[in-house]
Amino acid sequence: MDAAPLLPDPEPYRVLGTAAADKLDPELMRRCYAELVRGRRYNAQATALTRQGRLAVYPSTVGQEACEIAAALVLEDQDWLFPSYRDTLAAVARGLDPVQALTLLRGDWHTGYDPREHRIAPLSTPLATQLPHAVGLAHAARLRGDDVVALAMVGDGGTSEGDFHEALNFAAVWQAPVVFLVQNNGFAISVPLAKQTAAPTLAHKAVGYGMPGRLVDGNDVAAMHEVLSEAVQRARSGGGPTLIEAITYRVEAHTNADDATRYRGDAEVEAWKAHDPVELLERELTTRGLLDEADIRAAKDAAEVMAASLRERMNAEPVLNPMDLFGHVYAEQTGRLREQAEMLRAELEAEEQS
Amino acid sequence: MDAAPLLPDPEPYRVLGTAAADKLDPELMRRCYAELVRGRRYNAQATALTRQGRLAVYPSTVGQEACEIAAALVLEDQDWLFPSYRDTLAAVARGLDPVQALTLLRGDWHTGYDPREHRIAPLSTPLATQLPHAVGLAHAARLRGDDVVALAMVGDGGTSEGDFHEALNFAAVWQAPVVFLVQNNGFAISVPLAKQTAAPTLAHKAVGYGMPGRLVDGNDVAAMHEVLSEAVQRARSGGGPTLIEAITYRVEAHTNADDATRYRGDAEVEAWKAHDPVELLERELTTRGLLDEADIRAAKDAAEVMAASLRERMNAEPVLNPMDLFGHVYAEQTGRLREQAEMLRAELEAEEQS
Amino acid sequence: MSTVAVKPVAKPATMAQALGRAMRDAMAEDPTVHVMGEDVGTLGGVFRITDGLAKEFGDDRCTDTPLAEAGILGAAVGMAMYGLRPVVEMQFDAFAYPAFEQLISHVAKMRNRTRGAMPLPITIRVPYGGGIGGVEHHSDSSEAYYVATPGLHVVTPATVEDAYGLLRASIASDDPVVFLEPKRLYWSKADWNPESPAVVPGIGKALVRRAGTGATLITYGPSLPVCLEAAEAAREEGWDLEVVDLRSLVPFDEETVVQSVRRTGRAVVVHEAGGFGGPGAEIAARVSERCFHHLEAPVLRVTGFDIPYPPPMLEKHHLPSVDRILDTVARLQWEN
Amino acid sequence: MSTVAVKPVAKPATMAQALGRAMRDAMAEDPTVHVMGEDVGTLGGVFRITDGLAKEFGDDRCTDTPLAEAGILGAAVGMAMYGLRPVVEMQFDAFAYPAFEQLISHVAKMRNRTRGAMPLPITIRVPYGGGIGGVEHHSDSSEAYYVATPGLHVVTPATVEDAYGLLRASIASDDPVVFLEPKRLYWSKADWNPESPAVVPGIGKALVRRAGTGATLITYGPSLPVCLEAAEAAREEGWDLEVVDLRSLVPFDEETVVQSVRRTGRAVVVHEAGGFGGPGAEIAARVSERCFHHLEAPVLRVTGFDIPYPPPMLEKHHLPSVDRILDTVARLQWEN
Ligand SMILES: Cc1ncc(C[n+]2csc(CCOP(=O)(O)OP(=O)(O)O)c2C)c(N)n1
Ligand SMILES: Cc1ncc(C[n+]2csc(CCOP(=O)(O)OP(=O)(O)O)c2C)c(N)n1
Ligand SMILES: [Mg+2]
Ligand SMILES: [Mg+2]
Repeated sequence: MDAAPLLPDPEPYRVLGTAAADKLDPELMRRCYAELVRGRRYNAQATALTRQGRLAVYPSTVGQEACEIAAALVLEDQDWLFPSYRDTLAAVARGLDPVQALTLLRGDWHTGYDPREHRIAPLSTPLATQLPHAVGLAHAARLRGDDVVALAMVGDGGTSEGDFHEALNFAAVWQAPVVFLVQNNGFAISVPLAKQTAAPTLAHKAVGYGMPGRLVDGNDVAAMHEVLSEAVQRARSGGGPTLIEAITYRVEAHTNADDATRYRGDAEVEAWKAHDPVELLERELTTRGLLDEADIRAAKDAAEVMAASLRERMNAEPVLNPMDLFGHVYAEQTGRLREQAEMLRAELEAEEQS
Repeated sequence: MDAAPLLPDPEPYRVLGTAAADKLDPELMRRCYAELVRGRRYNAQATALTRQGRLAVYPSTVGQEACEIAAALVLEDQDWLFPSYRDTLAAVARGLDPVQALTLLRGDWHTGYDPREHRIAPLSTPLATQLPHAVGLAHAARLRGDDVVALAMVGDGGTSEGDFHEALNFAAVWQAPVVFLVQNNGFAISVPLAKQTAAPTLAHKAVGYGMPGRLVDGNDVAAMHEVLSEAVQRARSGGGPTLIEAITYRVEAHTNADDATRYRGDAEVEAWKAHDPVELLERELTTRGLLDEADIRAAKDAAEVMAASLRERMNAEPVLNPMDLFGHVYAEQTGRLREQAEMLRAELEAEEQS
Repeated sequence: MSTVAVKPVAKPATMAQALGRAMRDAMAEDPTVHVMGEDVGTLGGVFRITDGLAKEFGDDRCTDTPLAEAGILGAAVGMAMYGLRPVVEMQFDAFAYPAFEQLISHVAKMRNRTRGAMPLPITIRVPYGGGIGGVEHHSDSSEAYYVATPGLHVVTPATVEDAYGLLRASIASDDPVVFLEPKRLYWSKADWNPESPAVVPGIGKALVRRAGTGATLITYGPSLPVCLEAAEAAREEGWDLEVVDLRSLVPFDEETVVQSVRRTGRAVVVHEAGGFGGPGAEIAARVSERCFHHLEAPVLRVTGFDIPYPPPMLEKHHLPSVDRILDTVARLQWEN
Repeated sequence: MSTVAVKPVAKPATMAQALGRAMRDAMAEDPTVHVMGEDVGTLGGVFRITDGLAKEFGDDRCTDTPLAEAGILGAAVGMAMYGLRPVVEMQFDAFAYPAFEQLISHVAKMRNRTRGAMPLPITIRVPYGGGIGGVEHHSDSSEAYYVATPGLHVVTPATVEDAYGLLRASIASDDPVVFLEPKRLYWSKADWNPESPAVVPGIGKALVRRAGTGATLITYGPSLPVCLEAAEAAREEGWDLEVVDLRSLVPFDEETVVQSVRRTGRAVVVHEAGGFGGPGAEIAARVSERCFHHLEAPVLRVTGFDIPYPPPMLEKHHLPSVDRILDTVARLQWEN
């Protein structure tokens, strides 16, 4: 190895509020802003749907929208996104219909969309297990000579899993075109980062695999976009994988079923609210005259339209066919499954007749 | 974290042949020498036993004796050793009867000794799985206020397993008194290090866990002893875990069943033979007048005594009681096991009578 | 000295409370008992089973670990090697799978491979089964894997009292126990006296929960209430059903089951786990063998389908229901 | 044009050779077939099954991976998502356990959770079983775990011809297949023509390997030769045994088995895996159910004991033997 990787940034990389913001691309930033506003609204709507019993569970990304949005925006159409269970917003920002993104969480079928059509892998509930998938897919695309980058998302807690380690190692050995984005939101359910790792930063883990590691302010969408773009670009041009740690914060509870007051105080949450990704960008852009009242209103309106449509469509009771339980276990049904399907069919018919 | 760990040594740490050798402890080095000679002889004898069908399989540590010996010598009586499947020599150097160390490999019972009596965990065949055990044991001892350090051994290939990652992370978070010794012998069976990792060194992996990492010449027993002692001392005094990478070489095939010519050339092997751990020490000590012909002879003689005893005792056919198959599955036999034991007993009796 | 002892009385308690109490009492009695897992400390676990333990016994006795199940179980192995009695919580059934190698290759085998020198008294608590609307990977009935692994005990309570008694017995066991907690019964209630809880002397005894003469329902864990309800409903059809609660799958209390079926002459095994290669297969095979000359009809099974666990909106079709049990009982060749 | 075609003839070949040939032919036919695992490249695998593939197809088609089974299978999942057809080698049975979470939570479920949009045509080759003097963790018969996991096919050949045919069919399958290779049959030989190898149209068909009328031995993989030998020996005792080779455990060819047992009226299931909760439980349960009125005696099982795999010096006592099969056949109530 002649290009021994360096230790990552000592401080999270920032753009907003620094001199680097002079070089912001106004168009891109306005797009980011609109997406952030939409993302925030999406989070609010989804949480509201849990209260109305329309979603079984929702892990919110309030406070983490800059990471979710940036992850979606840096990818080309042919690239793949590998979201964790929390990252429905990234999928939505990539263009997926919010209803499809939330299908799983509403108690409907496990994956609400065709992963191949959208190049979005199924939301991964078993933590970190999606990371080797991203590596394998990126590697396969490279072997086939296709221009495809995979971006895989994982939480700070997920970095403790063996699959994280194995995936990063495979990626580095294979020089696979993959970008690993760790959203360090401070907690794995109730467990704070200090109980999760003794490393100086999670980005330092890159060193042990021989890949570059970057530390970024996860609430700074400009910084996120820049660092992710660089990594995607490096992957695309044959430079191999990158590990990026985004420092952010989970402003709401783990999910609607969680009670965050059991393990953290309000002061911490309030401090992070003062470093809000939407406000950070809004302040920067308005100060620089790149965003006016009309833009803000337009973003809000578009978000409301999305929310209204989502609300309305989620209020419709989904119609599932119980017989579908047997339709996709195998390409061809086994004898045993046919028998079980017959039993259920008979039961359903009997029910109907009674 | 204020004490951010540094990148490990850029070059493997060496003592023999350097100015640092001026400060060698002659007694300790003579002991090391005797153990190295004994270890080499042990390897030769074990390999010979495979040829005679007295051992089912033997993974040799020829060329790696300095690592094996040093690992055993740096531990206090109350400390624990967690060997991998290859590390029977470390167990023998710790004082275990070679016959007991080889029981598993001869096809006899899985563990030839009482781990608690010797504070040597069972030889671990599933790679890297012994590492979390070492962490848990060290942690438990610390919780109980006992002065116990655990030293866990693993190969370069084993560092790719998820268990390696999880164990190092737990150790660092818990500040457990454990030392991880990676013997980088260049190969995992046929797979060379370059296909195993893209890291600058395996010691660099320490960075990602927030623990010190050291890179050592694994064929330099003085360097190994010093670096391991420091790490054991740090663990003992509450300073937490250390990762040590010993650069060494597997001079023989993976096991007697392996054909190393399929994946490597003679030149590489010859080059490493010129950097032999026994010769390195012998040269240093004789040059310095710390070892004379009589010492060398004494070491050889002691090794021959060990080998002769081992050979003789391994030639005796072990007597196993088939009924023991049912004796230790549970503290108390289940009904089903009693039934199966009865069946076997009847079969054995019938056999005897016929 | 002269205070009058107030005899505590039985009050309604949930299975969740009884499980927590079992750990608390075990920890109070035995300083080597350590609870560990994801979120078991400050939060008290996602199901609140370990609520209060970290407060009462400190973080070193009830420990929030890093998020890595193989690491958790592997560390527990090391702790047990040193003489502690770890009680490990796996957050959900499917999240125990990363620890599978540690479980099969070490936990289950350690006593045997050291010929008794190194037993591992580890209790592995696994919330299992469906019926709570959990999204995928949160409702697996994974008992077949554990049952097929010699060296493990597999225990599962179905009542509040058993939750306490069996968990105490499991923690006290010198062998590793996979303790399967039927998560949809966590909030089931019964009158229970936490101050003089029933002691279960050991694991491995099934119980006849309902006596009957016409057929035996053999079940465990989350399916026990369903079977009891089915047995009640069956009275209307003129069937008098016996219900056996296995309580532990390993050891399997074959005698209690065989005696029951020899008496009734008919048997149905009921569980949520998939049928093919599920625990019911062993039970049915063994009952068929040992009750061969007493059976009036083949031993039948009512199980989950042989499919990945369904989405919440369809799970009711998958789970053994009273109707499905009755339909199956009806097929027991009563005309003969 | 005028050369006379030399018809290749059958020559003795080992199962190991047939397996290697199956991969070679599949790779030659289909560029999406990729072989991967520990030591499968330069070395050709510790059993030499993949010998020559890296040389013929390059390192990218036959790849030595880092040493991490979850990573291997996880990467294969990603490759399959992209349209490749990975053939993964797990070095030994017990070393497949680290990949268990990937197998259960992803490989087995992916088609179902995406409602058919994302099938995973992955073949996972696992050398399994004992009889070769392997030290601990090298001789597990782990099929019970796979059999109890909906979404997986579980295939295991017992002959040289089937090794080729079933592996080709498995690689061609659009579903994940756990392909269990009976390692002690790797060096078994048969006359076999590699130039016109028998094609197995699909997986899921059992074969009657020996016709008989008195009782049916139901078996698979490493136990087939033992059963055939037992059937020969049984002639002396006056028993005419039929032997059914399942060839695939999932799908389970129930019809072939049931037809045989209905004809013979007696059945013994034979496998190396432990009995309790093993695959034989399902077979025995199902045969008992469906052949209820045809059975002259209970369905019996001859299996490995319910213990961790024994040390090599004791394994002969553990493995189903001809004598143990005959003893069991003798218990089939012939007097009736
Ligand atoms: C393998 C596995 N173990 C445990 C869980 C249960 N679980 C769900 S989310 C979660 C915490 C995840 O924390 P982190 O990785 O930081 O992601 P975040 O929730 O903060 O986005 C846990 C323990 C799981 N889903 N998968
Ligand atoms: C979990 C696991 N996977 C695979 C194997 C098979 N195996 C035995 S030794 C070995 C190579 C080990 O290489 P390394 O860790 O470098 O140790 P070394 O043999 O060089 O001492 C492999 C793959 C195993 N024992 N355990
Ligand atoms: Mg987090
Ligand atoms: Mg090595």
